[in-house]
Amino acid sequence: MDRLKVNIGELELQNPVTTASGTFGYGVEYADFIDLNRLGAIFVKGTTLEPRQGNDYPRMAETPSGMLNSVGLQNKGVDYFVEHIYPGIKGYNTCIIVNVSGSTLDDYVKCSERLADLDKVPAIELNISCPNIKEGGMAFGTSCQSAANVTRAVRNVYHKTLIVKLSPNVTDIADIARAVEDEGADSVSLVNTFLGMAIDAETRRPRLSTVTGGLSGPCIKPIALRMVWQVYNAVKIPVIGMGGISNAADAIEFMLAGSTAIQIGTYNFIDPAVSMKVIDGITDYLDRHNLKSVSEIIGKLEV
Amino acid sequence: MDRLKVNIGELELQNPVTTASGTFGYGVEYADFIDLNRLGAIFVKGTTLEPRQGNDYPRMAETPSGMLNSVGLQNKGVDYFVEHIYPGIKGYNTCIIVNVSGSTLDDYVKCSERLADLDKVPAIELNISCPNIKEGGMAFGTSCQSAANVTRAVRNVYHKTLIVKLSPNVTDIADIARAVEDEGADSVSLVNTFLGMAIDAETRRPRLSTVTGGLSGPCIKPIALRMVWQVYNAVKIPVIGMGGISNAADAIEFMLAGSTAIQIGTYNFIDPAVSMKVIDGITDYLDRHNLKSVSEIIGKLEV
Amino acid sequence: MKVLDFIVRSNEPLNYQNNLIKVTPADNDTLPDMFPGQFVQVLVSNSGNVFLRRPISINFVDKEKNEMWLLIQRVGEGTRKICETPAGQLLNLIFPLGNSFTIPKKEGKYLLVGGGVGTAPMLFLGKKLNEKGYSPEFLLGGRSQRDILQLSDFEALGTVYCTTEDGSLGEKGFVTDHSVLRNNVYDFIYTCGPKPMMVAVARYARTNKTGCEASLENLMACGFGACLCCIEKTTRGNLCACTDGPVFNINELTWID
Amino acid sequence: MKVLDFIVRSNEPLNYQNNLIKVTPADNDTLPDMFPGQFVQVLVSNSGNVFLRRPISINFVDKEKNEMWLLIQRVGEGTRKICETPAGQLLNLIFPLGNSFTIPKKEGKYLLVGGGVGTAPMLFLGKKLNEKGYSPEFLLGGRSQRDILQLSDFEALGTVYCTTEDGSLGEKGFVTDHSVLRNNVYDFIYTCGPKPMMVAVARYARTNKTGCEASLENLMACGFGACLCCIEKTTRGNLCACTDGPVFNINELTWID
Ligand SMILES: Cc1cc2nc3c(=O)[nH]c(=O)nc-3n(C[C@H](O)[C@H](O)[C@H](O)COP(=O)(O)OP(=O)(O)OC[C@H]3O[C@@H](n4cnc5c(N)ncnc54)[C@H](O)[C@@H]3O)c2cc1C
Ligand SMILES: Cc1cc2nc3c(=O)[nH]c(=O)nc-3n(C[C@H](O)[C@H](O)[C@H](O)COP(=O)(O)OP(=O)(O)OC[C@H]3O[C@@H](n4cnc5c(N)ncnc54)[C@H](O)[C@@H]3O)c2cc1C
Ligand SMILES: Cc1cc2nc3c(=O)[nH]c(=O)nc-3n(C[C@H](O)[C@H](O)[C@H](O)COP(=O)(O)O)c2cc1C
Ligand SMILES: Cc1cc2nc3c(=O)[nH]c(=O)nc-3n(C[C@H](O)[C@H](O)[C@H](O)COP(=O)(O)O)c2cc1C
Ligand code: FES
Ligand code: FES
Repeated sequence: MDRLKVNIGELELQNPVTTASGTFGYGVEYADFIDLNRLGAIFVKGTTLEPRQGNDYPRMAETPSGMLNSVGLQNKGVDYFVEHIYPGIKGYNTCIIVNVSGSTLDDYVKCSERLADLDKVPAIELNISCPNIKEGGMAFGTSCQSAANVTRAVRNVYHKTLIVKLSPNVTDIADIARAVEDEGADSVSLVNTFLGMAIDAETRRPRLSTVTGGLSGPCIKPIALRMVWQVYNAVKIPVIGMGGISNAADAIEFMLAGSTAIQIGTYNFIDPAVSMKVIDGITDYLDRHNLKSVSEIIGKLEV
Repeated sequence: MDRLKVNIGELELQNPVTTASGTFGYGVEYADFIDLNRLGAIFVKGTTLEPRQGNDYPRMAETPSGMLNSVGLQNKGVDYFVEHIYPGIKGYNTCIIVNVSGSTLDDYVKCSERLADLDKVPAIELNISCPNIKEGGMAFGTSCQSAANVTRAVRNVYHKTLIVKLSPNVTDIADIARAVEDEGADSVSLVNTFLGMAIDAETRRPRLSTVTGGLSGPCIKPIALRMVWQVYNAVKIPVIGMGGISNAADAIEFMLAGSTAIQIGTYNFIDPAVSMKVIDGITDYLDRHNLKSVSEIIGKLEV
Repeated sequence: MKVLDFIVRSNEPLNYQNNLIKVTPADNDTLPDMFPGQFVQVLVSNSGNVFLRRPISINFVDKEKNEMWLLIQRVGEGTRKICETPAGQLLNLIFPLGNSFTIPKKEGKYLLVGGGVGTAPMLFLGKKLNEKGYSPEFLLGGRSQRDILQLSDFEALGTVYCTTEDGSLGEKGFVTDHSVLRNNVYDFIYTCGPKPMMVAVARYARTNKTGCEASLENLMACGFGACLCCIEKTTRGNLCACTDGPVFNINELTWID
Repeated sequence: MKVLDFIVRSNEPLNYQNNLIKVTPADNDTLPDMFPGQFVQVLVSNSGNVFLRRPISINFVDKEKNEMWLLIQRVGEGTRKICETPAGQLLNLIFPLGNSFTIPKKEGKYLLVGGGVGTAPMLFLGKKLNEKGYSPEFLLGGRSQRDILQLSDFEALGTVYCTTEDGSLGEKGFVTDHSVLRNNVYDFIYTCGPKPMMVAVARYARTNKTGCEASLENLMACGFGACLCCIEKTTRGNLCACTDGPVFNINELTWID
């Protein structure tokens, strides 16, 4: 299985197939469906310094080939994670990567510091792109300046692999990617959800309690793929691509466009075993195309 | 039928249902399917100063609930339009609005001047958001400065109703809308297509000759709707909304979010008679909800 | 929990808007133990407009035939397309999902109140109570006679009371108007149906100091606790209707008042 | 051009990957005049992955029965789902679309060359030539015997030559290897099939100074001239394969060389 191995910063993933934060709980939710230890990595739920109740119901609206969510980072806070959740999941034979979210720069820094001590958390993903919280969140990810600031601050205190997750709600995502690369990020992951909205024509009301929410699923794939391609051509650090991946062909497209690893998010809800099928599908693809390893696909789009 | 009337600048449209540029040819392509005279307006094909061959084949890729195109403004130029096409369509009993595209500021100005003389073209739509041409196009629509510049230049020579069509590929579309409003645009229309990409995993090649293209169809609806809502709350001029509209409920959602009129694009390919169904559906909605006129829905989202 | 293909054994319209679909595992696997109140997530693979799975209660489990029943009301594209699946075709389900109604330890006076398609889980629950040797009573409500579903199945399990809004069957009015509620004191009430009905039933229960569980139909994306979209605000904070529910004790719910 | 619901009268698999679907207008309208080379745009309403319509040639028009035939090869989700439409169900079509093959004014030696499912429009064309009193000859190619479709229908209209890559029917090889091409001089050749085949046929025609028309299968979004996605680079500039085509005289095409 060495042919599937990829590296992100100091991490070696057994394969490029990982699951996206906020769509995969802490992994345990999927333990009945798949062998978690086969995953390249698990990006666990968005974690904040303080506990958060999240937004009001309704938090979800179905859209053509996708969905909007406005969960708003419901989680019990980093202390609870460290004390109560981490012990239960640290035995997984895959990388546990924590998605760190916040409202202020200080939140990010403190939360990251707290996670730095955890042996079995070899990396964090800095979520500067959550569209569902009132303060901070996406705002950090929509200007080079603020993206650079938060990356620099966290880089100062966090010395393991630092992945920064980018927002697609920007004019030039490559610019932002370069800004966080310059501040020492080991990798960028993209995309987070697109800011969207749904209305119930009959009641004249928004379908989400928060009016707007984050769009994910196959509908966003073409835009996400384009952004991965742009970012891959702009930075030297490895790119982790995502946005609407629902099968192995999608995953390979993201890798051809320059993703060293990929994340599967929303489609886990439709098929909780999709990640296993994607791993198998990539192996099958390598076989059919007589390729030795995934490095022969990453960024190998023929333009 | 007065209850469906809406005003855009100096224009009075008999109803808010219009068809989007580049998806409706010059109207004649649909003459077999619908009564063109029932439309609120027809936004005809993107027209440039000089003839353009457009991009190479393939120009199209299907995506989840949508499609990418990279037609690249194939058209015979404004002179040909004025001399050969306009005479054939000026008899329509609906507004003919020409979509003006260009690579340089001068292109836009000259093309608009040429159209200003046409009696039966009461308005133009300035396309500063086409992602499919190498120079100009979308670049004009992604910064406030350049959007303002081209609007000002055209406003100086064009004294009928001026609609500026915005690009969704920006961090803050409301900012751009305010910038063109400040320069005297009578209305903004949004959204143009999202820059996207598709790859054939088997051949490892992009599906479009131009690598990237413009994404349209129901997949973009949630993002487009959010942008319309943001722009409606930012400007005083009427907003023309579009992006994935495929039925009357979609149209009403765009109107609730603040669209005075709506455009239907890609869905005309799936159902060439969809525009008529949307007009009928809006009337039916007004009846069911005991509303006197569409003004009781425009911007009336209850948040 | 499993993701599994089921074969549709039969699919019968019960009235103008409800179908009863009986399914069995395509690989002939024996159905696992399942409990009343639990639900399945149905994949809708024959529609261009449906993306997410649709949650549907387990209406009944026929152990002998290794069949599970789904009672479905066509309210939109998803339920319509599920109802269009003919016998012999496959339905992909994630199952069994959610918690379940509390089965009392000893005999008592138990009332199962269902409105519209909310009667679906009540048949399975009635069966379980019946198997325990209890004598459940059923109170079923609908707009009209034709909206009262599976009446004879319910009658086989216990006494059935009905209300219809037009009076075409049983007493005229809403379930909570039925005289049986005035003339009896129950030990426990179970309810599932439209929100306004459940609110009324819950208030009745609270007024009468009767224990009561309600099964909620919150919007769901995953159905198994991964997305946090289906939350219900409770006295214990935001809980997932799909894993902590769909069955909640009314004392935990905040929407009764 | 019209958008119309058709009822599927019959849907028969012809082999492992091709179905013949016969449809008639659902409203019993009489089919309008249609011409060989024209096509329809089929709405795929039973799939979550197909958004655009799928272009399919008119395989045959049975005036008496008011039926149109569609010959479909399952290559992806769209064609697969179309082939899953059972008799009695509806297919929504936009039709008739495109130009058509040129019907010669007088008798001559005409060869109709089809490869794979590219034989679809050739049946209708053969019928028209036959009705004119001409004696069209057919050259059909496929990978194997089972890939040669509607053989008896073709034989009813004229002489049929076959090639198969494995030699299981007719001569072994590609259509352009067939001896009939060496031993005859044709007045006009019509062709439809995979691009490499059409290139070979067109080169043969050009070498022999024989007139030739080819029917192209460019990717299409609308099918009726509105989107400009289906363009073919020709000696007359970029033309729409859906309205200026799908039939082009090979002299206009740039891909022969
Ligand atoms: C735990 C659970 C058990 C259920 N059991 C059954 C059952 O046994 N039989 C049955 O017929 N239905 C049941 N439902 C409701 C069923 O899931 C919805 O009716 C269905 O999802 C609607 O999908 P649609 O595509 O047909 O309608 P849509 O087009 O999605 O919506 C049509 C209408 O239904 C409403 N709706 C959509 N989704 C839900 C939902 N999850 N819950 C409630 N309303 C919704 C929408 O707001 C809209 O008003 C259950 C729901 C839950 C959560
Ligand atoms: C004018 C015209 C007439 C046609 N007549 C017939 C016919 O009579 N019978 C028949 O079976 N097919 C015909 N085709 C081809 C048919 O349209 C495609 O096979 C079909 O669109 C593929 O859709 P899909 O969803 O099954 O495959 P997809 O999943 O979309 O694609 C599967 C494969 O088919 C290729 N493909 C997709 N669309 C087309 C297309 N429009 N043309 C060629 N290849 C395509 C893809 O590149 C891919 O390799 C015709 C095409 C045109 C343009
Ligand atoms: C319900 C839900 C919750 C999410 N929560 C988070 C989160 O906490 N942190 C984060 O960085 N991204 C979050 N995301 C975004 C996903 O990780 C992913 O970036 C996005 O959904 C795009 O991928 P997909 O199309 O495969 O889902 C969430 C997405 C969904 C659908
Ligand atoms: C094939 C195609 C060609 C288009 N050409 C133009 C154009 O020339 N000028 C323009 O302003 N927009 C053009 N557009 C964008 C549409 O007018 C519209 O903004 C977009 O498609 C979103 O609406 P929809 O989702 O309803 O299609 C084109 C879109 C498509 C699909
Ligand atoms: S539906 Fe996803 S957590 Fe309940
Ligand atoms: S397919 Fe749209 S113009 Fe030909």
